[in-house]
Amino acid sequence: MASTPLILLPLLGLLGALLPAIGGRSPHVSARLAAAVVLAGLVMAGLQAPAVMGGEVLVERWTWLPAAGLDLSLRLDGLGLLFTLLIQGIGLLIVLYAHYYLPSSAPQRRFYALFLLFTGAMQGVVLAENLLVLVVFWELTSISSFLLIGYWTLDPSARQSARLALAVTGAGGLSLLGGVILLGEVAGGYDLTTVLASGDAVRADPLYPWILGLVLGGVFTKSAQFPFHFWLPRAMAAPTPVSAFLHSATMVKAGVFLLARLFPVLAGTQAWFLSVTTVGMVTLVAAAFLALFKHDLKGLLAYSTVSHLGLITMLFGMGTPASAVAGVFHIANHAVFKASLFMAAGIIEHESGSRDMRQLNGLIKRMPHTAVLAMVAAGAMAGVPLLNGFLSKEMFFSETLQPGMGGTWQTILPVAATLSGVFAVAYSLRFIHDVFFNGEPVGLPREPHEPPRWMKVPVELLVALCLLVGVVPAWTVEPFLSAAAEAVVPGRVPHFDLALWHGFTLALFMSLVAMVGGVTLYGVRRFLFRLHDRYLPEPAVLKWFTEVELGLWRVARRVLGAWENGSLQRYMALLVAAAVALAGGAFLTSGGRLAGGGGEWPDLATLLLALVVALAGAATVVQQRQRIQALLWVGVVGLTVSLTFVRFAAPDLALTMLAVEVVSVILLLLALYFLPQSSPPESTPWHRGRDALLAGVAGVTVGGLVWAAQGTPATGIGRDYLARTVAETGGANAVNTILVDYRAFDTLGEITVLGIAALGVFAMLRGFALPPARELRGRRWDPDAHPLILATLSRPLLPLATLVSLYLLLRGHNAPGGGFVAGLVMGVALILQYLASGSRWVRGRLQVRYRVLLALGLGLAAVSGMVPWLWGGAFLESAHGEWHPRLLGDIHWNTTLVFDIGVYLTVIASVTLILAELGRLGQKRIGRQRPYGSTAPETGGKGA
Amino acid sequence: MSQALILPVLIPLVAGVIQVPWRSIEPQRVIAFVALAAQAVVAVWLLSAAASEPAVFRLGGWEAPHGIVLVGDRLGTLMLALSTALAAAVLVYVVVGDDKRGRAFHPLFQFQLAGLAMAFLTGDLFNLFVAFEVLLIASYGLLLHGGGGRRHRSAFHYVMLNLAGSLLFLVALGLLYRVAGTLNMAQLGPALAELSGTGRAVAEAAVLLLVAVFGLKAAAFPLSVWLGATYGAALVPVAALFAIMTKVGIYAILRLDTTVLAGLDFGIGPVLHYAGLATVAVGALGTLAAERITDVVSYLLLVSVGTLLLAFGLPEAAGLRGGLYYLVHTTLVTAGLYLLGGVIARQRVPLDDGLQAGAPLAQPLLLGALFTVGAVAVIGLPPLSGFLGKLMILQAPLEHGQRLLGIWAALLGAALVALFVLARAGSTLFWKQGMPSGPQRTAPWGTLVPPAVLLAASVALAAAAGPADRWLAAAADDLRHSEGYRTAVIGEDRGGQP
Amino acid sequence: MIELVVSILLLVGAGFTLVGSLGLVRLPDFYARLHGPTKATTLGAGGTLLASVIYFTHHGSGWSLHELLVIVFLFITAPVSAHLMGKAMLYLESRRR
Amino acid sequence: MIAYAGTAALAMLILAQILNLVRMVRGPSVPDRILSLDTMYINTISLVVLIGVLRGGTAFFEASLVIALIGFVATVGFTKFLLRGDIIE
Amino acid sequence: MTLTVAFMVGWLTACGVYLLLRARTLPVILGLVLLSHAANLVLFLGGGVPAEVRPPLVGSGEGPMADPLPQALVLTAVVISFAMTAFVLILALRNRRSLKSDHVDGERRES
Amino acid sequence: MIDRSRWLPHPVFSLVLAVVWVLLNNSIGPGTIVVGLALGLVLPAVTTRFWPGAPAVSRPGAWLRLLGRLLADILVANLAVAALILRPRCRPRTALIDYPLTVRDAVPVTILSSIISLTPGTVTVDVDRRRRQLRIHCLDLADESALVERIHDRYECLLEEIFP
Ligand code: NA
Ligand code: NA
Repeated sequence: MASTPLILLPLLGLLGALLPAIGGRSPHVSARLAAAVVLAGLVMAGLQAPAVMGGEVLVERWTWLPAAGLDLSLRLDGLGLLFTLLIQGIGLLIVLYAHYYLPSSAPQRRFYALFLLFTGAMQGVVLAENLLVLVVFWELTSISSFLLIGYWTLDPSARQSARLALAVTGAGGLSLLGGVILLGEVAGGYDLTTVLASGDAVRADPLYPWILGLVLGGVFTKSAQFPFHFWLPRAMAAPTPVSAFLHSATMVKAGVFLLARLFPVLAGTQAWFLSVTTVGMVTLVAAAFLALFKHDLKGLLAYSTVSHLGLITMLFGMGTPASAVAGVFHIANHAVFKASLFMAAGIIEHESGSRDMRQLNGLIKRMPHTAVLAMVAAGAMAGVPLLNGFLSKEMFFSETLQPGMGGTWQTILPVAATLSGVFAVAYSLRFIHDVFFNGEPVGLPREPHEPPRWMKVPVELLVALCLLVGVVPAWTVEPFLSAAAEAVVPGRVPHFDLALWHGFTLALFMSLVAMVGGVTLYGVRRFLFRLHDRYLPEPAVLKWFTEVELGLWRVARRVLGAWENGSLQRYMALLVAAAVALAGGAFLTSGGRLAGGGGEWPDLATLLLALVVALAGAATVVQQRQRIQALLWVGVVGLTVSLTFVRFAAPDLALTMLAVEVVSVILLLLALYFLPQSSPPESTPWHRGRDALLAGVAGVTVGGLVWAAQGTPATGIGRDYLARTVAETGGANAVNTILVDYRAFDTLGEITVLGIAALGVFAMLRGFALPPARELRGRRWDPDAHPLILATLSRPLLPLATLVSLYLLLRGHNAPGGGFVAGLVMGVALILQYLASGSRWVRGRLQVRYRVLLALGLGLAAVSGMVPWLWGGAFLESAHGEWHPRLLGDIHWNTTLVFDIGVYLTVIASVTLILAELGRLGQKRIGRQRPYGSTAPETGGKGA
Repeated sequence: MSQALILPVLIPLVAGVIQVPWRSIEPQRVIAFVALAAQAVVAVWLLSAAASEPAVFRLGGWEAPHGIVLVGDRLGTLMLALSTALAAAVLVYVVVGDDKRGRAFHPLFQFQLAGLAMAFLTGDLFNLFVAFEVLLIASYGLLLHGGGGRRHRSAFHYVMLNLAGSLLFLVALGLLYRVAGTLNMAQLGPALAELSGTGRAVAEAAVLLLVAVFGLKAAAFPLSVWLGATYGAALVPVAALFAIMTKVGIYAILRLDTTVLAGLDFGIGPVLHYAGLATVAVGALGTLAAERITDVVSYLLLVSVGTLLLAFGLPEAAGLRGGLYYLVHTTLVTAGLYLLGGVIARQRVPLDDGLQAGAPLAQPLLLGALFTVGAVAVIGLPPLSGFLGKLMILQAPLEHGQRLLGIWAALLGAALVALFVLARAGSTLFWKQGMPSGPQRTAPWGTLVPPAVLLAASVALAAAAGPADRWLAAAADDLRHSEGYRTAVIGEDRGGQP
Repeated sequence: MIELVVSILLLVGAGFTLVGSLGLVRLPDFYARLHGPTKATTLGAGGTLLASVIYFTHHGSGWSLHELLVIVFLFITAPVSAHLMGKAMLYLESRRR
Repeated sequence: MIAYAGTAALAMLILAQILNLVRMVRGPSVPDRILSLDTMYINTISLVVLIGVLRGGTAFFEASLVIALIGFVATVGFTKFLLRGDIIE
Repeated sequence: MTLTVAFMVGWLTACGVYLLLRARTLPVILGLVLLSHAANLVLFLGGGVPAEVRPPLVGSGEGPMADPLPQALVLTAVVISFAMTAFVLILALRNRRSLKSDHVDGERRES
Repeated sequence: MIDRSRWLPHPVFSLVLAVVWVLLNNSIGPGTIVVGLALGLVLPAVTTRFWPGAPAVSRPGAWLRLLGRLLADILVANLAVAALILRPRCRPRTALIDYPLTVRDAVPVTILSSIISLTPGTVTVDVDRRRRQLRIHCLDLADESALVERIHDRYECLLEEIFP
């Protein structure tokens, strides 16, 4: 049984990442912390190994998001164990290696933190039992590898390569997510146990092609299969330890790992065979061919990696149990020799300052130890006997010869395999010959010599492993491989023989051909290089990528700019059109009929009102460019609408509308002083026509809906109030009792809006100065700023209006009136004083801070609502009753009066604040001359 | 106790009123923090209380539908808690200094919170209109905070569009009242169910008019045109607070679709679906086109709006459930990213948040880590909340198989675009250097903690996804079976007949 | 009797109002037209309001005199507007010259 | 009798409003239009009071009171705009 | 009767929308004013348009009274519209200064 | 000692306000009167800063005579003007005349010009306080000096009496 929870393995990396990040500034400490974390992982894996190799599958489960079928469940089986050992083992060596590789100036904390993060993510991928969990870790590897590839942040190609890698693998990850969701849906769950058991159902499902396509989208991008291979060579911009890790045991192996994982479920169909094998084969051959021409050491290794991934993919594609086992075997072998090769390349670069094989020559004399190591590893890569690469390659060759593929495949596959072998031998030979022999170095930045002792240790260990596996496979790799194979082809593990010598088989012959062909090809390399340079120049992938980035940005900006063009007219038209289309469309499609009810003829007054509204509305539109006249017409409309409320028995509304009209007129006139007096004719007839059409449609829609609605019986709950208001609130004016009793909360919100508007206006106008409209500047105004008659008569109106407003306030509960209209009347009376005598005059006499009054009013309204709490009542609950004092007669009291007083004060304060602040705007000077010459000193309300 | 439902409206309202007369900013800040602390306590309390059954408070003691009721069901209190959390983060961020860049920030902020609480808790459609106006007028003020021409232009557009939208709201309410006879949300459903013929057609028109109005608030296509410029022009903390503003529109649509229209075949699902698709597309386009990191966030916000519309436009319960989870996620993360953008901008003085190579940041590792977390969350990459939310939404249409292709294409495509753009943005902001490093100012803690906490919330939401989803599933269940809401508001005996 | 008085007052009020508005249309220049509203104000509104006083005093409970206030307010405010409108025209003409 | 007289009066007042509107349309000067609006306001008082008498209710008394008291402020605003531009100085 | 009021509302809507689509701030705001009249009327008409109806003042006479609820709602809406108009008007003034134009987008010079 | 000018600056106006309050309420209950008087006391005191130096008002007899004359003139003049408007060919002899003032205080000048405007046929269009004259527009002027004399005799004299 598992002694330690599996979850610790990925968590070690993910959370361990924090250790180097916060663990001191010293790179030594960071490196040691990182090494400790990886070592702990390796030890844990080692402890689990016996059980797993004994055939156990360790599964462990934490619930996470059951609704999505996402349990944090992990499994450790043979495949997982093999990968875990590769990840943690090679990881440990990488840490050691990186400690010597990274210059002390490099941000090492970041390196180790990201490295551990990546390790944890990769570990999660290989341990995932739940496929969604696999996707989770899969994407984490994309993110952390992005950060690792971009490690040399100041190098533009590093940044671009990182983005390219993320874009490709990220897209693949999304594709994989889709595939996994479908797979889980078809299989009835996301746990591998479930999924693996339902292979037949999955393959028979109509969704199978979708699943396969989407999953392969993830696999091919991650494992750099054609045509998504281009990101991998560019990812060589990463520090070499990163490349050594990402492109040997991890990251790119995630893709082929998934092929192995889902092999029992998805493999075995024609679609699988065709797609996977073909892609793998093309990748195998093409990348091997291209690898030969890379002058960059890491470039050669990168294309070689792509090619080997193609090989593995192809193996899985062939779909037989034996080929799958060979695939798994080659995954392990490739990881070992490729990691050591990358490290060797890193050592060479580290010591010589170059990776260019045209500069690097004859290094065997300068770093013989390293040279031997590299040569052995390269031999493994070429498939030289006695090295691990030979074994799996032999298996591969023999698999391509298996009968049962049918038809032309029987020829194509072995030919392609052999061809790739030829190229592999050639580029491996180049890696050896072109670097360590081939004359003397050319213009190296540094004189190369052997690296520090411990930097070579990781390479030595890996090369030793190549040899051990290559020579005594049965004692070393076989148990792991069988355990892994059991996971990949459960119950169908074929007999495989890891012996070095199978006799003179066709596969051996293919190996021989590859050897000879490879040597020959390398011999004529100069000719081939010339051909390659002429006909196959290196594609400038990064340049294209940045151009795509830039182009996308440009196109997007243009399209977005055309859509969101910053024109309010466009936006308004969209709003109106959307509303009309939705409402009108809904009405028409749900069978609404325009039949506005009874044949009641309109009376004269109503007809007249409609007529006036029509005329005034039209006149406003027609004269909208002459603004003062438009204001007058709007005034007519307002008056007419008020009269409509009179006609249809809404005294409170009529009253309020009339008062609001007056305030609005003053407001608009105050503003007009600062705005152009007329609008320029700027819209074309076409625009006007379009707008008129839209307006007409909007009018017809709203009017039509109103008419249709009027044809239905009126069943509103509103009439209930009429029966209840007197008994329940003591008020006879149902409109007012709704406002201050039943729906006082609306009113509270409404005065809050008014208060905020006033506050906003106040905030906007503070410290703001504006010159008058250009047409009005320098005009000779009438010298009489405060006409005598107006000033004299307006003053006694103030107490009179106060009286009226108090009357309206107090009577509101029973008759038309109430706090709002009372406040408006009072506000207008105050504004009249400003109009008649000027703001300086009024401010000298009225020491009211409107903001305080505003707060007082709002506060009073809110607090009056809270008072009922004192006796356990509800917020805004009211009480009312009769009071019979001896002399004064009957007094009907109602607590809502306090609320209404709050409304009253708020309205006074807001209206006056808004208008008075706006009125002061004209007095703030921005260096303009006196507005009316120098005459009439005695009327100097202005200026002075 | 149901009276507590009024507190989330009342506390900020009173706090704002008390703040109005103060001239100096310190007392305003103190009041703001005290009020917000109280608000947070109440919000958490209401949230926990909502787990049993919807709390109902009858204002003034008046029974619905004649009086206004506040209803604290799971959805409402969740939105309340969300807005409070956002407000807390923004408040901490803003007192470092942004609140002094204009007048009356604090009262407007409080009034905004009052309006939000009112909108989330009210059970009356007209009261919802009033709440919208309260929060809109406050938002207009906040939007202008800091001044400047760009801010003024976009604010004018925003205000004008919303004013027009409010008028449409009134038209819809008038029509609805005319044919259904009530504006109480619990009562409207049964009343609408009784309609037929022209009355029903008018009601459908009114409902879709409401969808248009709410869609404007939510920035649903094609009424999304205002969002980029408006949020881009707003001061960073204001934009962060506004992350909840689009959600008000979404909330209203959801409320309408579930509480009011539950069980009726008023099909607004297709409208939401197609609007959602287009919104995601425009959002993705905008993300690609963005030139500043806050613009990227704004358009990602648009993508999230589209995603929510897609989720809520699905007939499946799973869509609602996943959508709710995604709603919580996107609100917190978007706000966190806005604030983070603000912190980054402060360290890149001449360029601010422009996506050009600048001087190295003062705190590259910390900000870079936060940015990565935020990016992962907002793109919807695992293992953070964005992934889990999208996962549930992707799975949702599998049940019936309707609209699957559109939703998958939109969500996966938008994630790819976001990944692409944010990788570029992060690489430019944190890696690329185009200027020598100047005098470096590290960010004050007050500006760092809010984005960090908001982004950490994504981690927490992901870690606690199971319990969170169970709670949200219950909320979704409430919404799909609105009898509980109706019974709580208008009582069983009256059977919801007006 | 009361009904007759009310009816006559109503007709007189409306009649003078109509005449005022007719003047507004018929009279040849602005200043002349300015006299119209004073007609509506004085006898027009006055007549109607008096009718209302009598009507509601008769039909309601006790005296209804509050319509007199409307007349008073109109007598205070109407001359102000008339004066200001005339002044505005005067000014516009002086500016045009 | 009142009903007949009232209806006749109503017709006359409506006609008066139409005539006011004619002046509003014809202008020609801005003061003419202000005058027209002012007259409409004053005629509205009569109209409102008349409706009160016809309907037998005093519900519209407050409306007529408010027009009489503050209706002229709109006219003051318009004329001050013509005279001074800045109506609050 | 219903057609007449529906016409009123529709006409006001059309005029309002047309002005709303203009390019200068003041006409647009005037459009908003007209539209708000239309919206208020629609809300008001939620109570129906019976030809003979009394104000909703209980005990003021006989005969059917108007539905008071839409009236109360319109009152609230009127106040809110006023507040919004004031706000947006002053915002328009600020725009004119900061954008040097009264164009709604602040781009073109004023004539 | 109570400073009467502070607590009761305008006793007549206070009374007027009380009457207005009673009229507004349209009822003569004791409560209404008490409240009316209270408001009549409070409002002028509160708003007194808005009308500094308002002249003392006395002579109720003169006031009543003025009011009577005004109402009578309105009636007569209205008929005359109506006839003018209704005449088929509407060609009135309009004229602008200057009226020399003898009263000088703001309040009597205002009252006089209001009276002139209220009586049909004449409108005060401008007040020139420096030259102490009113500008009056006449709808149908026969004799300028007669009109000036009439206005002076019927109204301005009484005003001089009221506001000495
Ligand atoms: Na006159
Ligand atoms: Na006269």
